[in-house]
Amino acid sequence: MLKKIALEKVGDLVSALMGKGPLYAPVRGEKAVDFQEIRNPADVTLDFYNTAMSPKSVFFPQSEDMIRYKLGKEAMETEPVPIDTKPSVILGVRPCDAKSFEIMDRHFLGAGVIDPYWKDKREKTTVIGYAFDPSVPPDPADFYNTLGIGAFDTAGSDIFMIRADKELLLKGITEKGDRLLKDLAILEAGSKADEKVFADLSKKGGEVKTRFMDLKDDAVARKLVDVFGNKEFWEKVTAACISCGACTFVCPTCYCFDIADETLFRDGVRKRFWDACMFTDFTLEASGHNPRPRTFQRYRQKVCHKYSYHVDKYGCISCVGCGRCTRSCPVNIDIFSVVQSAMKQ
Amino acid sequence: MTAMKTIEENLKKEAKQLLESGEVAVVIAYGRGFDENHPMPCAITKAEESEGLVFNEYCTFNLARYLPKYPPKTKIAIAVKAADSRAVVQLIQEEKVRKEDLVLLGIPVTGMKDQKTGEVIDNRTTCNLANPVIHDILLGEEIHGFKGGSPYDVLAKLEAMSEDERWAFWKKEFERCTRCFACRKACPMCYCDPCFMDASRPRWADKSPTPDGHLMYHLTRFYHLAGRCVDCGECSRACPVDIPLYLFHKKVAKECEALFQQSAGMKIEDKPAMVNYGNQDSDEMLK
Amino acid sequence: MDFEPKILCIACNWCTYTGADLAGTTRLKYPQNVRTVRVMCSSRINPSFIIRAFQLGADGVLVGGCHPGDCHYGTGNLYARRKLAVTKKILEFAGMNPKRFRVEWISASEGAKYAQVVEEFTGDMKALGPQTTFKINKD
Amino acid sequence: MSTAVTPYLEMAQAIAEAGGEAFRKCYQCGTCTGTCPWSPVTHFNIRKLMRLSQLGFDGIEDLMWGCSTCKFCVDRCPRGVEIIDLVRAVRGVYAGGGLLPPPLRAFVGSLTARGNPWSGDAPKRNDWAQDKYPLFAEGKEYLYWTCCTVCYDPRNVLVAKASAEILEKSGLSWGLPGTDAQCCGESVRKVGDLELFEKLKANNLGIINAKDAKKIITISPHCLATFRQEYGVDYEVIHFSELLAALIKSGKLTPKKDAGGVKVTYHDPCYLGRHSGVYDAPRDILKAIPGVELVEMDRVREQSMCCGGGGGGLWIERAKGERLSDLRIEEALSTGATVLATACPYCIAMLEDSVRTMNAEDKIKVKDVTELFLESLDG
Amino acid sequence: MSRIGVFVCHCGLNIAKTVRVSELAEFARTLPDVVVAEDYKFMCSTPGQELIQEDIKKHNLDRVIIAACSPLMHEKTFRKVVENAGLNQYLLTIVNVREQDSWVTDSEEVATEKAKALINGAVYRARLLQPLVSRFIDVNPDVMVVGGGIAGIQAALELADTGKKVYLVERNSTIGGHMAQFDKTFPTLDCSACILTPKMDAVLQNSNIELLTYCEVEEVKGFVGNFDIKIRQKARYVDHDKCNGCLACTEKCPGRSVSEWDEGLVRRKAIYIPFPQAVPQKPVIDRESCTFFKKGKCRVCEKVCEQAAIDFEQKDTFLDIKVGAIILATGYDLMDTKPLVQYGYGKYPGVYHALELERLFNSAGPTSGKVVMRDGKTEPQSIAILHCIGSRDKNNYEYCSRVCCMYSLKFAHLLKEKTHGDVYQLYIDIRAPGKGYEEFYNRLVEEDVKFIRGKAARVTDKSDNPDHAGKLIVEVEDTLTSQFVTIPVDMVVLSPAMKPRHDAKDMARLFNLSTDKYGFFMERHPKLAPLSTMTDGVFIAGACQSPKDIPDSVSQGTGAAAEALTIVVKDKMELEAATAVVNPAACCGCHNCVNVCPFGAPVFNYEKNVSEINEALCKGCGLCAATCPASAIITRHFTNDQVMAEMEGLMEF
Repeated sequence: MLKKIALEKVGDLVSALMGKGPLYAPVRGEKAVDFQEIRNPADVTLDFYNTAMSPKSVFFPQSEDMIRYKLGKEAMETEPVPIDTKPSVILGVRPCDAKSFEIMDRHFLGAGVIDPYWKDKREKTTVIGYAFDPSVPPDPADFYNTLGIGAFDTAGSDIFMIRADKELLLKGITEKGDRLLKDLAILEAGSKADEKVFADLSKKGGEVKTRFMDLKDDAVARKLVDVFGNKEFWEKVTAACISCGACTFVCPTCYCFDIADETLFRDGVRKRFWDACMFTDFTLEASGHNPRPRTFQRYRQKVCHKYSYHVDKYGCISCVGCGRCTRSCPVNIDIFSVVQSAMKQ
Repeated sequence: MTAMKTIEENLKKEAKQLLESGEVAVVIAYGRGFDENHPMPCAITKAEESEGLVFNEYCTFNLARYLPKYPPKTKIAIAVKAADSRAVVQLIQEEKVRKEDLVLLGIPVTGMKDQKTGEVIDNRTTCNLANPVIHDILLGEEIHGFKGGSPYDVLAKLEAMSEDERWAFWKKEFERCTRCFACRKACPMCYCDPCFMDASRPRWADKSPTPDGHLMYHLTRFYHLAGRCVDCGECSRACPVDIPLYLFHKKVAKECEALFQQSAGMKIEDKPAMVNYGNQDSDEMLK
Repeated sequence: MDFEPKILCIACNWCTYTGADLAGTTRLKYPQNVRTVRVMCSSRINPSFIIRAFQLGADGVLVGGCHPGDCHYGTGNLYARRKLAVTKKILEFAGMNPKRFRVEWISASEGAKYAQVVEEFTGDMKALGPQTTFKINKD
Repeated sequence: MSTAVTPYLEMAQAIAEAGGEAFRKCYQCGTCTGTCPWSPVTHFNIRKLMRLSQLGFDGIEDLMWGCSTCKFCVDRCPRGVEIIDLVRAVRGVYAGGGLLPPPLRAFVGSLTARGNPWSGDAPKRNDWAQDKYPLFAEGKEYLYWTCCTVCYDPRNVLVAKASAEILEKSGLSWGLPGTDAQCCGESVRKVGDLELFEKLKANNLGIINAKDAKKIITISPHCLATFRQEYGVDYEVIHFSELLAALIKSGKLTPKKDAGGVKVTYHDPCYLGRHSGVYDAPRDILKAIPGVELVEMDRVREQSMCCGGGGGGLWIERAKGERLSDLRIEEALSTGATVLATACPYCIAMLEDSVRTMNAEDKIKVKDVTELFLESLDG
Repeated sequence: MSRIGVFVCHCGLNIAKTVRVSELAEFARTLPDVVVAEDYKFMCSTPGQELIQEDIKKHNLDRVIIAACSPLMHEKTFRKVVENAGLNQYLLTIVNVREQDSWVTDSEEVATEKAKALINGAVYRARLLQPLVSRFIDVNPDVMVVGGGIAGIQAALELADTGKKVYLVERNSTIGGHMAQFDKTFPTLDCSACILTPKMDAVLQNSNIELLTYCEVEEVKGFVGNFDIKIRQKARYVDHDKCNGCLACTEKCPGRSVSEWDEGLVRRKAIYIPFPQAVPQKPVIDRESCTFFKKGKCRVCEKVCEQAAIDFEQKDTFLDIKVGAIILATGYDLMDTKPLVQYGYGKYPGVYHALELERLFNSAGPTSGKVVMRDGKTEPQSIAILHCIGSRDKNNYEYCSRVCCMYSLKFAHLLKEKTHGDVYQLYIDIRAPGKGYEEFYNRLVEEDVKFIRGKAARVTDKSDNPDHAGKLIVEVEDTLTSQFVTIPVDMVVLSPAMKPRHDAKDMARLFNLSTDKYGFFMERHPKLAPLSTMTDGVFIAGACQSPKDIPDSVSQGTGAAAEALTIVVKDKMELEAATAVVNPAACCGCHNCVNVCPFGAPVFNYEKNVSEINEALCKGCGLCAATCPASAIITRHFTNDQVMAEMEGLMEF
């Protein structure tokens, strides 16, 4: 089903969504646009290229409490932190990011072990995708085309939103999406004409061209296995790497986390929080031994994991070409170029 | 000021010559990134690679941070702008590198630009010197009569604030921290590995990204950089969420200069201020 | 009931801690808001201790050492003086009221000075009220 | 009937509370009495006063008026007892009980009624000036605070004139307080009437603040000490001799006329010397005058002898032989000096008195340094 | 999980009076890892110690916390206690609930609450404590005694008699100190020389004592058991190995200078021995007054010396010695009374100070024992002795100099004996609290000495009373009759305060001691360790600690000798185990520790690119740990996490 709302009424749409439960949407901060839980409808912006941080934190917060406990006289009393997400909506997710949710699902839900924290949030959240603006040239760092994603792809969205010149068109993609659309009285039904506009725009969106190379999942997966041993190659492409965690923290498909117990006075909590394979102590073992002491080893791990191991394990590349890692890299390392030159080896 | 293109040419020339003659084993400089607006630090070991070197207004990187990772006694040529050269001097003071192992390719330059914002960084996020404080080879003419304000002008607003206002300011900034540690990793003086923050004994702060952990990490790091920070601004440029760390570093540097009459990385003979004391020290400094 | 500040005192074993003991032996009375950690030398004090103390909810932090020149280890407190001076500047710029952090040189024979300093400092902290700036508040 | 006495601790407590608690420190070594200028001539015994106060014994009232607050004992006391505070306290406690000696009643009466100790009419306060000298107004640099004594006491009026004349010649911007000015209250404070003192203080501070005076010159060391130590306001107070010495040093005033080889000796007023620490300024002035030979007496500067006029002494009649001023004159004569210079209206009054009663007018003259200086200035 | 035992001491009522001890134990039981908590009257008593040891065994405790007096008081005692119960001594924590709690507040509430916080902190810290092994080092068996006065001499002789080698360092050209200036000693009145000179000689004869006169300690390095000392031998310009002490030189010498020994009452030669019984009996040349050094010619002494011992070329030399322990007996100075103008010292020749009078009495003194005025003949007809000049005086020295009363009485007696004059004592209180002292006082009262209770206020030569012409008039109140008294006398004797040596503060710095507010050396504990200092292995004896008379100085000399012996009898000694160590895995090679360490303990290993700490040199101050950015340095027993845990515990309540 297709619905629409006039651009100047976006505020009302936002309030309506807030009425349904927590709403996550892009907010323009001093420095950048990022997803936040909305307190005031006016905060929401739909004028942005893409967010600095990926939206993954809505389902996979950077830090998440799991167990709380108290140090006491006797053996400590512990209690698990209940998992209870309210039905919520995330609005304004770009196609590449929407796609990332599906990729993450394979890991958190499909690997035999089901992650209850991710599962709960995913099930209770409706994703409203948001097409890129075809009139804005794609960022030089972006390469989502390479991963087979288009500026108007609806994969991963429950509702897909396109901005026409005077209004927003919202199309239900899943029936979860349709259910929400129905509930939103504020929306007008879309006419046949609107349907056409939606179709035309979608087609126009196909013309948005990011950086591209022809990449077959299995091919690249195998290629990287071959290149793995080429120390010289990896050292060259990672010469600049300072092994910080910027690229992994902004990445929509990086899911590594660390677990720690933290106490203050008598109160303790066991929490999990993002970790990064770029950190020197990521693989540091209790014995003091570190299997990946060198920078190139860690970066190689990241590339191989995303483009090779993930293909073997989950049948797809764990990258959506959103370009964030390249944009946020302090020394401009570009995973696209790295993979490209790996393929040439 | 010598044109950046010319500097780039000289860079290529000198690098080629140094590697051919075998005077150095490696040249640390700037290379092409995925496009010309995104140069990258690079380390070349073969003369022919020198053709790939570039220099433009986005080559803001402080390459000194790559020095400590080389085994002692490696002969290295390194391209240094003003602040970068100070970092090298500081590293020499701290015996992380030896002057005799280095060939400093000095780049006198102003008007370098922040890649993200495109704004000129001279006295804003960096120390506002135009010429390297030491060099072996100059890749351009020394710049004379360059002014453009004290590097500490940018502090005025914060210094004017009340304590509570300042706390509000930093609280907001620090809360955005993701602990990606790009700041310390980009910093030429942060060569500790593991960093105190990585230690589990003692646990200085939560491993997870809590606001109080952020505070402990950043304040302690500012302290560790006291009398050592050369005000190159790398920490702030590296930060993916743009926390203006350089402001705090500048303030500490300013105070240290006032207290100890010594600026970081200016003279090879200096002893780092925080591992030193002077007869002129008095309890006034505790007021 | 009026506000009773929590004050952490980090005292060097040879001068200030001994001076504090002397205050006791001579039965001087002073406010008991101060809790003392004994270290061997004021130079042992890692600036992060100070930050941590405030995070743990200290309303004031008092550091005591030997008079410069009288350090039991010769030069320890000369380094300490520089460390703590910079620490104070950092606290101040971060937005902590610098009055909450005080360094005093108190010799083993200055029990009275110890008592007087603690009295004064406690008074100041009462006037400033609770420290909420760095204090960790979970939830 | 038993002659035994019992400690009267309530009295001791009362004295302590009145500000005399310092007596608790006293260990009765007698340094004070040994130092006290009165010891050789009267039975006043400051240590005993202290002792009696410690236990509240009778006999305090017989001793308490003997002290002229010269501060000699305080400076010497090995226990650092603020002895003058004790005297003040004792007097306060007893005077409060109506035990004020007759001569002092007049003094206090006049202060209460007219704001000056000399029963002078307040409106006449500035008559001596005959409108020759400016009144202080906002914007002027110096407020010249004339002591009641120089305004009303005939002998001291000369000092007032001399000093005012010097100020005129100095070219400084200065002015006199209006006739609403009152006694600084030093003596009455020492006599123990704090209430009255506070009244006077309030009045005078009112004037000073209203006119926003920042620099004050006093001619009387008693005003000086009181302003500095008791008024406690942030303005600069200097004694006339300090100002004058400075003017000479900076060359603004140069004495020309030769005094013709006159031998002058100088008497340190207690309130200028021990109370305010000014010893050299007056001497510098004398040394600056051509033809003046300064000869020192035995007891000078920190050791100086008291004239007896302090602490209300100026208004208490004393029998011949019990006058410190007499001893001082003898000491001055023994130096062969023909002029006894000093820098305090009270000292002038006391010493002048003695010169007359001792019929020594032809042997020695008592002069204020300002007078001597002015002489050498005109011509 | 550790097993902690908490023991709360009542210390009689010292703690129990203000701290609710049972409540404290009750509270301790609720704390993490605490398995037992008890309170008891005196934990330091035998039953108290047994209680602790039994609990350690019964509950097999692995941490012990004792809430009692200051650790500086009994930590050592209790460390032994836990060790004897099979627990490593470093697993003990002392909580100071006396000096820093029960004694400094009156409020039971406040004291108890604070004690709780302190114990909580201790528990947090104890859980992280690590057992440490003490290190042992060789002890140098020799001892250095600084100061050749009676205290130093006594200490040196006692030690030498036990067979230990002693270096006795004296800055003057002879030993003997102030005592050698005296004539008689109170209260027994036996002659000072007769009891001192034999001891001085014994020093010279004793082969275990190396006498270093005319020497000064230049530098002190090392630590208890192993001090390295540099000593400056000031040039004597006389080769004492050649000199046979014939003293022919001193007779012929034309140079003149005032005799320090005779308090300037007479002049001495430029080449001289201070006094006839001087030890060694060999002269030195005083550059200032020597004609040759001043004018460049003379050399008379050189001509008359058959031993050719004179050596004008001689320079200061240095010698380095190693000792295990040090005794400081550097004595006192007499206060300069000139600034007290009211007493006219230096203005009126008739005014003397105590040591001058001592010299007048002394048969070897300037007047060969005759008490005469400075003119050398007139005998004083009346003498006033003024007590407490500068002592018991907030304007000068607040303390009582302790010996003045007694020597003033001695003076009175000797004056009675040697003159026909009247003697007045002007005193505040007569303090005679020693064996035979009060008796001596009584005796003097009977000897018709005039006692006037009052502190002299002024000495003058002016008086209107013709009979007093030419006399000194002492003005004083007789506080007993409340009368102002003037006493005409010929001689006034001042009994000035004994004060610390003018260079006591430098000394303190050199030997790393603290001083009290006057400059006297601080003892480790006023009662329990009066001879020890805060620096292990350095002891103090005699008047350098506070004014003392001869008997006290002698017994302190002996006491200090015994203290020093406790160190040098052992050939090995235990060292503090709480030293620093580097975790090489974390060391970032910044050299900070190497740069800051005052003892050069950290050294940089350029092969491994990390710092390493030489534990023998480490004093455990922790400076390096606080300076290490990577927190790679662990100061044992004061590790970062131990300190922070304690802070956390303290701040919880």
